[in-house]
Amino acid sequence: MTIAAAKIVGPEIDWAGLSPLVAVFGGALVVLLLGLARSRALREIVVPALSILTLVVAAGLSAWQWGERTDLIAGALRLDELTLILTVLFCVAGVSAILLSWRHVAPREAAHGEYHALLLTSIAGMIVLVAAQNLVTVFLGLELLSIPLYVLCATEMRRASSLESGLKYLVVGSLGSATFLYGLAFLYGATGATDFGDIAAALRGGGDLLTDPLLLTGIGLTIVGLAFKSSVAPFHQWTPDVYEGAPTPITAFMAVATKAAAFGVMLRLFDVALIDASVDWAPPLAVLAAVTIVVGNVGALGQSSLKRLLAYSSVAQAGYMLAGVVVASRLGLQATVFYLAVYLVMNLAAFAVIVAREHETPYGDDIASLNGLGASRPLLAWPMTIAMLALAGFPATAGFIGKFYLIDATVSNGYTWLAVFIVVGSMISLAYYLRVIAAIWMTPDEQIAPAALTSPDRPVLAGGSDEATALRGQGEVVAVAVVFGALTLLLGIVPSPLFDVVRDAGAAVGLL
Amino acid sequence: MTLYLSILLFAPLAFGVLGLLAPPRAAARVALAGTLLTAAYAIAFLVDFDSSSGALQYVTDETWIAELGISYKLGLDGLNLFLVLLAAVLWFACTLWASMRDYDKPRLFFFHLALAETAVLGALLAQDLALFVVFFDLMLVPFFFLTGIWGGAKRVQATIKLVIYTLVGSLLMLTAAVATGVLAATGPLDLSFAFSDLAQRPLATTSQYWIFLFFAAAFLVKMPAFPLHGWMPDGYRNMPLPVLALFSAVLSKVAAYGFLRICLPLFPDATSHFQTLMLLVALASILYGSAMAFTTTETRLILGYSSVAQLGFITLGIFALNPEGAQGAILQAFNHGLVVAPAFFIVALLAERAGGSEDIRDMGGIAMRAPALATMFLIVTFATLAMPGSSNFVGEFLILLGVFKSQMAIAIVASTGVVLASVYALRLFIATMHNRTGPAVESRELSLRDGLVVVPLVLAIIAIALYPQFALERSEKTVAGDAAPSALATQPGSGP
Amino acid sequence: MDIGWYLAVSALIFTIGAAGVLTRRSPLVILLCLELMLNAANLALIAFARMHGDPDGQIFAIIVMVVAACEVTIGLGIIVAMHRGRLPIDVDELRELQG
Amino acid sequence: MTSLKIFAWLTLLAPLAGTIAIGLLGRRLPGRGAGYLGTAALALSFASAIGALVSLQGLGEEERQVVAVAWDYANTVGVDAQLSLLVDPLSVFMILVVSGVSMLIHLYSIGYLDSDRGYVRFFAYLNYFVFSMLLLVLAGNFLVLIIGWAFVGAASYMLISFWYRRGTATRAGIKAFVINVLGDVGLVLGTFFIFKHVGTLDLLGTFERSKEAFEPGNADLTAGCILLLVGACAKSAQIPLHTWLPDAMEGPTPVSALIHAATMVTAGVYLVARMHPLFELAPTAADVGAIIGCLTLLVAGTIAIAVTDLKRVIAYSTMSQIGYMFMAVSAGAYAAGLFHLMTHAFFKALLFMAAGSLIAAMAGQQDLDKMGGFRRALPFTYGCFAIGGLALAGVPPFSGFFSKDEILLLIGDRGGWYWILYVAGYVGAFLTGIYTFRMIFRAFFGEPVPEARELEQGHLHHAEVHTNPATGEVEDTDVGFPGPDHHIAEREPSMKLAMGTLALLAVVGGFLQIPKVTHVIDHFLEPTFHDSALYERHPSDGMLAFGLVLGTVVALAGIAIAYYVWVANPGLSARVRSRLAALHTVFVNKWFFDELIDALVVRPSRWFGSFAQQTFERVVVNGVLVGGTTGVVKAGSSAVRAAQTGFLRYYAALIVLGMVVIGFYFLMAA
Repeated sequence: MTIAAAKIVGPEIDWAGLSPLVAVFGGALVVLLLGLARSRALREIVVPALSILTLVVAAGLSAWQWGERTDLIAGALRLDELTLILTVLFCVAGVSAILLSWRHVAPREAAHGEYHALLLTSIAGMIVLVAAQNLVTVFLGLELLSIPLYVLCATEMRRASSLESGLKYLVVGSLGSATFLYGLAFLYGATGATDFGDIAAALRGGGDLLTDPLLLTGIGLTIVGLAFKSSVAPFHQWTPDVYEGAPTPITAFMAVATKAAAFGVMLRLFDVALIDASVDWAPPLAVLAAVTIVVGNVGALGQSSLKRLLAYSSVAQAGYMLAGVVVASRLGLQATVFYLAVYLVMNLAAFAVIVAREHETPYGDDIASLNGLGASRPLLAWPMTIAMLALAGFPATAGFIGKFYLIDATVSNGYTWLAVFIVVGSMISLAYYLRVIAAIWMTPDEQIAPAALTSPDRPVLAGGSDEATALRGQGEVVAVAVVFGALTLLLGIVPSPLFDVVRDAGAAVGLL
Repeated sequence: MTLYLSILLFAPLAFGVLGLLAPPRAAARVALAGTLLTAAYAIAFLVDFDSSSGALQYVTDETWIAELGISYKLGLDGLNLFLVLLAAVLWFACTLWASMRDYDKPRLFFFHLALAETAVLGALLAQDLALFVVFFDLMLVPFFFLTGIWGGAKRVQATIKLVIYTLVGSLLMLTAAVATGVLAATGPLDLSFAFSDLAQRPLATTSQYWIFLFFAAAFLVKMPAFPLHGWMPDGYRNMPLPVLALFSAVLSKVAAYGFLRICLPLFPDATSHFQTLMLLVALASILYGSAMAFTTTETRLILGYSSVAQLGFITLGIFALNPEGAQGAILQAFNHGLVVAPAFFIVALLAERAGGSEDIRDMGGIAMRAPALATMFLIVTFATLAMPGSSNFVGEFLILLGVFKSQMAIAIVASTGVVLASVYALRLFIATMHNRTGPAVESRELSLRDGLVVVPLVLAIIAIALYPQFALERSEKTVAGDAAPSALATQPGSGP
Repeated sequence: MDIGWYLAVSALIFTIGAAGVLTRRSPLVILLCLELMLNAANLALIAFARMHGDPDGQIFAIIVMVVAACEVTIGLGIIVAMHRGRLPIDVDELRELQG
Repeated sequence: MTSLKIFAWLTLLAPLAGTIAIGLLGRRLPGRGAGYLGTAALALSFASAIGALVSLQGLGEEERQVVAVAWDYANTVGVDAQLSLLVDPLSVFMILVVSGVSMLIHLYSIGYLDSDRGYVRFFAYLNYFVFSMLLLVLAGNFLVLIIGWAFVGAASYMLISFWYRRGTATRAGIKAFVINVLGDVGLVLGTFFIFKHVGTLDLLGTFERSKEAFEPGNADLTAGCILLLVGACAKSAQIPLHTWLPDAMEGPTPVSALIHAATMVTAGVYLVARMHPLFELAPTAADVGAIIGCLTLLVAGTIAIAVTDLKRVIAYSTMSQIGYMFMAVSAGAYAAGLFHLMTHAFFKALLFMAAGSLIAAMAGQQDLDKMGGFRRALPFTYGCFAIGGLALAGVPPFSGFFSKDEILLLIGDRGGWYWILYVAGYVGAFLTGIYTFRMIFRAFFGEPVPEARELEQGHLHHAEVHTNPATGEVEDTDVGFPGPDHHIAEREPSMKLAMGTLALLAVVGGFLQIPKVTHVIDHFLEPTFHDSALYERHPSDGMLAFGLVLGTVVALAGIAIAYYVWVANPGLSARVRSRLAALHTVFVNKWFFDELIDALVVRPSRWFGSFAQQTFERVVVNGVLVGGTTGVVKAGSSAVRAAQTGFLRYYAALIVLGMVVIGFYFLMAA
């Protein structure tokens, strides 16, 4: 016991590693303050621009940190390629969400400052979540992610359904969180550790621990919590309602980012902390995956609201990705991450088109809003078409490669039956994806009387108040659609770059 | 390591994109140039092809997606040489046909047409299982749009039915393909889908079985074969004509080709295990297709169901599992494509003359004022019913001989299909060309414009009828040589 | 004293909370019940911390409290917004989104 | 050798060239140009056939089997199909008959179809037919044989439905074609059976290897030969595949003369003769053939007595005569059978031509009941008809007498159960006498009908409204009926010339093979049949004499009865008919073969078709396979969406439920 030993050593903090997170938080604060400014220009132009800048910087910093594999803040967070690639995905999702809401009514109603600050905070929460390797940080990240989203869903305060979705999300979400927390508590109780490494170590040793009811119940409740966040059946039911009710840009953001975050933490939790208990959690997870695939695809049939349709499709996609988690192998992890990226690209393209059409037509997000799009707006028609083909898993699109990779992973780990489920799901999904394409190219656009645009009996979901219809020429939305449409195609033909990134992520987690 | 095949493969698409950028009026001409170039290039391959070797020629082999072990490998041999030729030539013919009629959004139309050609050529040339799957599914996209946008009255339902039907098969095939690669691989690192590698790594018999069945499902739907032809009637009714001609003439053959290229070499055990089953399916297709063909009155469906029967013969030949059968199947695939396309064109011309009706009850007596058209149709008809002297007969002769050697009873039953064919083919000819003139019929002679498309094809039919050896000697080495699929060799009573 | 008792109590509280969420129609009460559930978890955490004799659990519990507070605040905010929007404060009335 | 090959190819290709030439520039040819062109092509063909004959005789006995190969047709994986001709006495004999008779019939047609709108098309088809027939008889390879076999079928189809606006014509055409395709299939399958053992498609090769490939009575060989017989029966209208031939009379009369009397229908006989090495190794099959021939000649004979359509009577007599030939070649009397084939070609073609002239005088009317008394109106036609009739009935010294009697003689000589055939043959001869002269007496004797009277005044009768004699429906006058005005031998030199020549041949044709005197045919064909065990036979003189006498008596008796019934006391036939009503019904309805086939084959397949069309397609293919799956999916969809009630607490409940279930699962696992 020397003096040196007695000296208190504060945790040494790797600021470089934290930089993306710090950037986002900082950006959030700045934006929040700027939001108070009086000048309209400052609020409506600078604030979004600044948020975008923040995210771009964060993404840049993550790219800069590429290759680092260290623990941050006394092992509370883990900095590795998995964290970084997901961070980049969140930033991309955030940027496009902001672009989509540029002229949207939601930020107007809930002042720009708050709107964007909340968005950034939620992103920060996601980063924390996927970086977390400690039960405490996991929960913290989860809530940091969720709470702002509850609000964001309800930002269109003049629209009842927006509020409704907000409240539903809040209640059901908190229920999920509570369950999750309870599960974490049991895990802690069973293993006596909150740190993933220690948990893994505890499990690695004890044979009888693997059958400890405490642990198993913990795992079970944790699964429920995460299943809820990643909208896995039967915990998916909030998804369609919330997706439909929330402002479309937020829906887009939730669809891609929340899912990525949830799967990120799943991968880390199951493939690092609980990897040795995989015999316990893999079978039920596999069943959940199968159920989800079926429920999601079947539910999407015959939906007339595009947002709802995509909500169900996102449920189905969650099922596909869950299959990647189930196999508990590096290949599975890589496939999942790969699919997450692809999924983000496909969906952003689709949602961008929906946003655009909500502004242009009185049909809101109804599938009818796409009629005759091929003739009138090729720049929107092509991205939507490509997105749908990709979601359905047609070749020469990213979706095909993603599915190929997932099936590869499942089959090579002896889950062929799950692969068959994926395929069957895709078969069913054709029915509704093709319906969308048919609407775009093969259904003539019955001319909308200009009067209809302002008619009082316009569907309440028509993208908000009257000034929404005044909005025209939404270059940034089209840009988002085109960029991600092109990306979908590109990744389908030259996927290798993405593969390299994903391989690093797999190596970082380092199983098998 | 050559670029030749890549050029052949992507020339149509390149021109298609060019057409998209060109002014609408020029789109057709650009597409036409593209297909013409491709056809010429394909013929050049035919000339240059070395028929003394059964191995792959003009091989292109590049890694595409290393992580998935997918390589961009193309090659030409006796199995696909003539199908490639068929595709290239018929695409030119159909583009020519289309270019002389006007479709709205012409740029889009010809773009999709070109994309379709690239996809089909890709599926035919691919020497990597994954690549084959990619192109095989890709084929569907342009046909989906071509039918859905420019099709007939009930086009949308028809298209969706068609695509779902066929893609169901394709997705099963996707699983099977991945499984093939993964199960054959000794570890996650040396994953490979190249046919050559897969042939070296035989699968366990049990996994061969279900994989074979998945592939079979995909191919039988695409053909279509009884009883998986549910999409066919609506699809055929609603496709725009040149598209229909291509679909029936070329795409069905890609499916048949798939059996030869994939199932026989890669899953020999399963192939011989399911031989009888497949033969029975083929037999059912022959009888059912023929029966439908001589009861339905819609010209398109008569040809459609006749194709079902013809494809049944081709399948029969493939699953005779001996060189005779395989040779016959390959030849017959080429013949049927060459015959059914002009048949569809002529039927369309007849519909134009029968006041737009495509029902044989509204036709008749056209031969009087249109002797040339009648002659063309007569030749096509005789070829369709595989009259001896036509190359189709040589094909069916070899097919039946092959089946006769492996399963005599089935061959004898199948031969009744030949008789039935004569019934429906002649019925179609007589009902349209002979008998009393139909109510709304005004007979016109074959116009120069249409003759430009039909006559060369008919001449080609006659040429191949005079010298089928031309085709046979080029495929012989691949089928009977040492490069032959193992399933062909394993059969008793195969070859001399 | 056996850890089992603590767990029993926490489980009881958790169940009560869950039951409340299921039975009550007022969002306010539902929020309270959610609080109950979180606190049940807290109790378990602290008990475990005591059992293992390391502070992580207690830290966890404190953090959870903070989070819980945030959740409620947000919840109240949304309810107020709904009240302003003349919307019924009854979760069973919120059925515009369905199907 | 080479000259022989050249002549053979020339014989074969001349008609093909004719077809193409007529087809391409026929419309530009003036007037009857197409006819002359076609006839010229045939004349060339005939000339080169004679050339072939000469150069063949120039060769030594044993090398009179020459194979001329053009190119590999389908020579792959052990299937050695070459485009090869086999030139030997048999094929040369056949090409002589075919090209010769065809040439005369072309000549006849120049006049007969003069006013038909399909004039050019007719000669294109006719030349094409001759080409096909020559290909058939010259084939040196099974595949080529099958090709020729099918080509003649196609040509016959095209010519039967030549007047394609007639429903009756097109129906008859498709009937003939389908039955012929059935024959083709039989031929193909037979080939398979044989190829399976000998491993070659070349005819000579097959014959050589068959010796060691098959022990006598080999099952596969018997099956193969019987299948070959199926092909032969379909082509030669033998029972039970004969029903197309009478309907085929829908075609123009020259077609009936050429295809359905002289040449194509005898292809079956040629086939059996050609395949004699195989049939001698499979005696069962040979006997089947003989029996079929015997049955056919009796059945056809009885029908011919009952039917009243002039052309159909001749058609049935053709069937019956071919029955003789079939019986002959199957029983090993090759030369006799082929001899009868030749003589029959002469007198039957002649009869049809005369009938054509007669029908023309009747303005397309073919019913014997409406004819009568043309003796003075059409003296030349009458003469020809009489000569043909005498030859057919087998009255010495006309050609039919010698050929028919040689057949029966040799069959009788086989002894054993062949005696039945021998007797049946003479019964048939008796029937032949009756029905032949029934025609002649009813058409040319008795009270002249109005048409005949009109003609005697030198004016040719015209129907004011042209109707289809078969159905009575009004003809489509812009195309597709025998033409507005029509031509009779008396006024058409070309027809006269053709008929005259054939009449001459019908008279003298028999002298080639007078028992004990001349054996031209025997010696000529010897090289082809050198390996036959049955070829050289010498029946006893007593039997020969008996046969000659019996043949003469039977024939004359038949004629006498015909005279007694239809000339001496008219009305007797009606009484006989009423007496034997049942028998008459059977005969006049052609022994109900059509009805039988309809019930056994046509109806079932129609039913199957409509079943597939109406029921199966809807219920199974679209109902179960498509509707079923989509139904399940749709049900699931509605279930999922029903669960999506929108009730917040409901969702919570489900979550809790799921939680409980999963927790429970894990507790179980523990």
